[in-house]
Amino acid sequence: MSDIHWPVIVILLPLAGGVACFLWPRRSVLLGLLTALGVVACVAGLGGQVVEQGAQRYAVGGWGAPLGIDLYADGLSLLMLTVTAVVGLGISVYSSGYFERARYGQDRARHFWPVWLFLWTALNALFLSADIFNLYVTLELLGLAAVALVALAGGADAVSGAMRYLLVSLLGSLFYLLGVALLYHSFGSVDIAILAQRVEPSPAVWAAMGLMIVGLLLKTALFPLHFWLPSVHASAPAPVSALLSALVVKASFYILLRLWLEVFPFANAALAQLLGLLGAAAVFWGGFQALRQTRLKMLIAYSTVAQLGYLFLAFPLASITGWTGALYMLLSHAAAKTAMFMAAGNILYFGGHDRIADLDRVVQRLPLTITAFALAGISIMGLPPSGGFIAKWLLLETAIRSAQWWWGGVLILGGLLSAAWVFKVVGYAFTRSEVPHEARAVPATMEWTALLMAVLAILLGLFAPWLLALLEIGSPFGRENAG
Amino acid sequence: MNPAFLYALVGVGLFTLGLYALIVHAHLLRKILAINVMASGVFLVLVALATRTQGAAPDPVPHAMVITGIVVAVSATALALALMLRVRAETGRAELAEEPLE
Amino acid sequence: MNTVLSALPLILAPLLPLLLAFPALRSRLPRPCYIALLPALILLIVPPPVSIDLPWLLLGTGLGIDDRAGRLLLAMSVLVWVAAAGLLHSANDKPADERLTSCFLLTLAGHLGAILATDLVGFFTFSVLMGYGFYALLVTGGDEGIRRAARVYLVCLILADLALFEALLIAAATAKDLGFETVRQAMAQSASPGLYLSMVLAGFALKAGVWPLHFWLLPAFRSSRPAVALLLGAVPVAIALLGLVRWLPLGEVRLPALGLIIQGLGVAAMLYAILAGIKRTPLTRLPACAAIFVTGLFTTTLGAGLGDPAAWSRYGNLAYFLILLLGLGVAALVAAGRWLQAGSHSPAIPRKPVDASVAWFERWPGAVTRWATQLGADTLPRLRAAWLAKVSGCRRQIRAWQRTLDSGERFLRRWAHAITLFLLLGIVIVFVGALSWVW
Amino acid sequence: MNWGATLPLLVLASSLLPGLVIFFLPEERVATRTTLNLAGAVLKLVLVGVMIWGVFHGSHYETRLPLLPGLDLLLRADSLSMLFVVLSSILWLVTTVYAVGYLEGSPNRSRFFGFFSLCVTATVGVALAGNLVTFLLFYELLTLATYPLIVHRGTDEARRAGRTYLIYTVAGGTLLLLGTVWLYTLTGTLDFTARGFLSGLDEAHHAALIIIFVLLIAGLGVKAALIPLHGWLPQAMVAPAPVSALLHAVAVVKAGAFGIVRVVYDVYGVQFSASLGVTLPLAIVAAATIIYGSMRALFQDDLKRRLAFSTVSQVAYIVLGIAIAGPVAAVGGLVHLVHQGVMKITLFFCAGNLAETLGIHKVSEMNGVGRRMPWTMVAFTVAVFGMMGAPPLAGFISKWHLGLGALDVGQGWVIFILAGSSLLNAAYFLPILYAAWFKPPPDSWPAERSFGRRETAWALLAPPLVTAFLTLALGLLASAPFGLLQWARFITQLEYAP
Repeated sequence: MSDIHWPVIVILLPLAGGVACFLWPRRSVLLGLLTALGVVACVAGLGGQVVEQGAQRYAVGGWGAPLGIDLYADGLSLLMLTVTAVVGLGISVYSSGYFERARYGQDRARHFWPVWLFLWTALNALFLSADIFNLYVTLELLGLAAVALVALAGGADAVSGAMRYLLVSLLGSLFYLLGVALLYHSFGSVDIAILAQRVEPSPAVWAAMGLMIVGLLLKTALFPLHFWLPSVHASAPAPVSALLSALVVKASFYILLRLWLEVFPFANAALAQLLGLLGAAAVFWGGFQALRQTRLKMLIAYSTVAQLGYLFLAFPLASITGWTGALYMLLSHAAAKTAMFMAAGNILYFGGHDRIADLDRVVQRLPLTITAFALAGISIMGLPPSGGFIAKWLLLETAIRSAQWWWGGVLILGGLLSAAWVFKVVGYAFTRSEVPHEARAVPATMEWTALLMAVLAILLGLFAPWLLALLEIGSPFGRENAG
Repeated sequence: MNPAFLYALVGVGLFTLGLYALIVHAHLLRKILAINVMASGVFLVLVALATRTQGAAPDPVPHAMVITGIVVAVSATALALALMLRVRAETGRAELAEEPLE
Repeated sequence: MNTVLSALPLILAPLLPLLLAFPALRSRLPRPCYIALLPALILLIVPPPVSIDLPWLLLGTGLGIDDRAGRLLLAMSVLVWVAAAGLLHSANDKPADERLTSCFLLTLAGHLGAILATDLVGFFTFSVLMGYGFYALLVTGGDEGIRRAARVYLVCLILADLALFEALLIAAATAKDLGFETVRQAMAQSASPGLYLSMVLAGFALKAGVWPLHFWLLPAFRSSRPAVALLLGAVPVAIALLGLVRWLPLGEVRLPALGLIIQGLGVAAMLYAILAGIKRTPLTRLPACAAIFVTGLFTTTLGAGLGDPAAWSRYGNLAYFLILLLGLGVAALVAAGRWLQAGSHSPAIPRKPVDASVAWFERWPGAVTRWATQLGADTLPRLRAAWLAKVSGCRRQIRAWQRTLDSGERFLRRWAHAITLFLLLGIVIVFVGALSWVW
Repeated sequence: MNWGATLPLLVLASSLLPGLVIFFLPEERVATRTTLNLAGAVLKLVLVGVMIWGVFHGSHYETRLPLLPGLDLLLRADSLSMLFVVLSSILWLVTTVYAVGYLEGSPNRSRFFGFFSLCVTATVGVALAGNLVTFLLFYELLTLATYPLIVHRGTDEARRAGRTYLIYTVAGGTLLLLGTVWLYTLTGTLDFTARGFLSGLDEAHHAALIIIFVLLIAGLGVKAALIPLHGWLPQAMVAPAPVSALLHAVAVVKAGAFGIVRVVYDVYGVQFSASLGVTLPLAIVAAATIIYGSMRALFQDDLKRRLAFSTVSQVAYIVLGIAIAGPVAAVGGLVHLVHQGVMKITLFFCAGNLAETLGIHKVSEMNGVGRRMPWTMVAFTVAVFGMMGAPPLAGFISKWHLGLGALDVGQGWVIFILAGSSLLNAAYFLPILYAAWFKPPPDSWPAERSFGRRETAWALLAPPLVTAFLTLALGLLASAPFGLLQWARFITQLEYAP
């Protein structure tokens, strides 16, 4: 087992699946699901390898670092791959129900599967890339696939959203690429490991850092660059929204994290504080806006803005616990937000609208869905026992340990804000409404997938030591002496 | 101040110009063009900075990058144009409407 | 075997009436009121001393009857209760009332228990039971006048129980257990028995209706049914006086000043009773005046005892005698009054509503309630309202903030602005970087 | 896995699993649901019995699950937790019977009983929690499980109450979290230890410890309804009667009070908290709550609201007993934890019976109700006298120890608080009794339901009678060997023995 080239397989398998779906559209659902299962198995295989042998570096075609393409898998990559695999599997199952029905015609279903598998390919490649140019390519691929998926919903909103998203995405990538150019010029390599050895502060590096960070922040939709996110996430089809919120925005955060940790270790504290401050602003802004929304999907999208803010609180804290906390937040948010968008999708599917004020008639006939929403909400609020709680705990602990308690305050208040909007929605499950409502039955797969994803978000709170040990492989955050 | 650096500065200039156009123009076609201009700027910078030391042969790797970049940019432009047509078909205008705040 | 046999009536004396108080348990019994008295009657003929320890009960308590005084008291009680039971349902105008019987039996249980108790907690427990039972007995089927009296009695009762509870706590904190004798010793040796003494005095004075706290006694006598009036002396008043004797460290302490004050009060009470008795003499008033008079006499004795331990050890038994006298005398007077009145159909009870005849000091229970009502109902919500007003101010502010947020979001939605603002930063970095790189 | 590690989990599972199954039961399968409920409740009682037996014979029941590196989820049966576990499992059984009778024929019962079981699971979890983070977990779970119960009726009023409840409790939970994390960063451990684990800490941290104490107590005080954090409790009265009973007697309010006991005893340690100077302010807050709650109760015409304010007042006794910082008062506080539960649940059961049988919701409608429903009102009367602290009922034992304990450590002012509270208790409870027993009944009741010869359904009548009997028994048999009082003394000895 140990000599199988899992990293390559993990990238090639969804690609092959995507091509197959493209070639045999009639079988696309079956092919897609099989591919999803296969990818999960392969990621598990890679995981086994990494756990046994430590961080893996794999030179594609045997060319090696400076010239060829290297793939690198350590705990961080593995964790991202795992999240992608699990969420991806969930979304695949969900989509098999979602796109099968009359509303989204055979046509759309045919388009969905290949594009989604390409997107998965891009994600896997991104998390395994060991050099910054490769990261650019995969990021761009990811962006294009995501845009295509958003446009899939059809209608003015979705298409405009997709267009907006495309422009923003390209813009961000170009910023990033400019930074890559400057870095390459300075140090003659794009390999992260080599850069990490050679890099030293110089104006060019500062410039590159500024450009890359700006580009990535734009893609990660950190406040105030989040302006594009809510409408895009709200107008896309439900599984796509889930995908965007759970995985796509996280990809650019992952790149940012890698660069920050390895290429720009000298980044000064002021910048970190600035990022933290923006994160805090995002938490409040997103939270308040979420509370004020009248439509469910917009609300969830704004909550994504807020949750992304949490991730940036780790920058000023800058210690292993802090990073782990942010990563854990990322994990649990991925699971929880997937569940939430799926739940919202079910509600839309069932009732044909997602106006919060008229939710009661719908949600009371979809108990599993509202349960999924509530469970996911628990994780988002950071109540125990959930992944969100573990993340909040770790971040809070770091904040207090490093005597920067105000970041802890942000966490706490942000949690209260999310509690407010979660219960605003969940409260409708308990009203008395006897108005009959035209409804379409929701396929059981859709309801159960949403519920399972939500349960996963909760269970993340109980398996933290195991996942944290996984994250330590190859010590992506350095040894404990920074914090 | 060598020519390579000059090229690089021009590239940055193109990038900025493109950014300005992207922001200022409402019409989608202009926006797409602006993005393309920006991309060209970046590629110019990449190519120009390939000469790392005075007089030596330029490094080939950035050129390979540029080629990759161009491929990406072409496909992105294609997608963008297709989307623009869809936007026009759906809204009747090739512009992004300002969304009402709900 | 003998102890078991003697302990059985001891336990049953309060327990049987308690059980029979449940209507279901006595529905098949003929004359439950008399049956309930049987164990007490048996107890009278069991040779002394009889006692039983119940360490598992409550805080550890016991029952017993050891001295002659206790026996006499028990005998007096049985006599009075038999008489009352006879009168209870003979009232010509009322069918047998189940509730009345229940209250009667509850009070009986408390009464017998209090006499038999060997420690403070037991005494307290039973006297509380007796107190509330008697309140119910008073109020059942009574008219407005009796209800008013009962209300005052109730307030006195609650206050008295509170005071006694405090006294009990102090005693428990001072003495190692709560037997009457132990507490008496401990209190005599205690450095500061003042609080204990005043609590006990106040508590039992309220319960007994000692002058000037007698205001519920008069209307109670005036308008309650004969059976209840018969019990008035023997039940609440006599037991309260008994409590004084049992709880106070009499014969152990010397407190001349306190003794003198109490003696003064006693004398004043006697004077009041004589004057009241002479001045207006409807026959129903006579027992009340007699009760007040005997209580005054008792108080005087008590004061003397507190002032001079030697005197108490000599004349202490007088106090028991007075209690007996009170119980029997009041009962006899009521019975006599009833016999005398038997012919005249009108009870001639002036059914006055609450009026000026109620002295100011009699109105204080109502005043306290009113005051508390105002304090709670007006002040607290008003505070809250003031606070809420502040909060709603905050709310307005929050709304203003939200509007600001909205416009901010709208501003950002014009993404041109957002990018320009923010990405200019990037450009500046690029140029600054590039330029400094040239240098 | 050995028995000692499994039993605490089983105790939790005995209500969790039936709860989860019940969620998926169709509405009309009443028999299955009731069987599941009762089976779970009885099974839990049996398991708890086994546990007590084991604890008494020196067995250790401890389950550890790693939560984070260096931090475990810990379930542990110690003497203090057993106190609360026993209370909740007994009262759960009673309340289940009552709830089955109360909700007969109403909609959404599967949902109700599902959350009901979750609620008890959380309560038992709170009781068994062996460290602060586990406590926090179940404490929050309790918040979440009770919210659906409060809004169960789905009216606007219920939703408002639910919202208020959430605002208070979620904020409280947050404070608790903050305090917990802070504490963890200072000590690196959160396991409850008799006499606390903080006294060894450096002097320099004492200021921080005081702030943490305030945070923790504020977080717990929300559920324990200490003023000024009590606002949610009277509003939560819109919930169905069994929920109110559970809320007030067993679950929410008690969890808060129990948490305060835990924090003072097993986190800080009484001596250490006293030396930090935090117990006296806590005692003052508790005393103020006692008086304030009673004062507010005086003027509520709504019966359940009156009872709610009475809870505010009574629960503070527990806190007061702990905060007086003396062994005897502590016994009083601990036994009151149980006593208040038993008495208050009786009152709420009776209030529910009145509402369900006669449609009576207000005190002013209760005239002569004692004649129509004598057994219910007997139970009510017993509980009322218990609340007032009349001997020989349970409340007397609590008050007795509280007062004695206060004198013991030279805090005489407390007995005046107790006296004032008793007085107010009498003032707001006795008029009810007077009206019920001595005023003539009206010609017709607001909404009467007929139950044949009985005054109401058996399932509604038996629970209050059982708990009223318990009220009496707990008072009468307080000093019996293996009685509650012994147990509480044993707990306090752990804390105070030299």
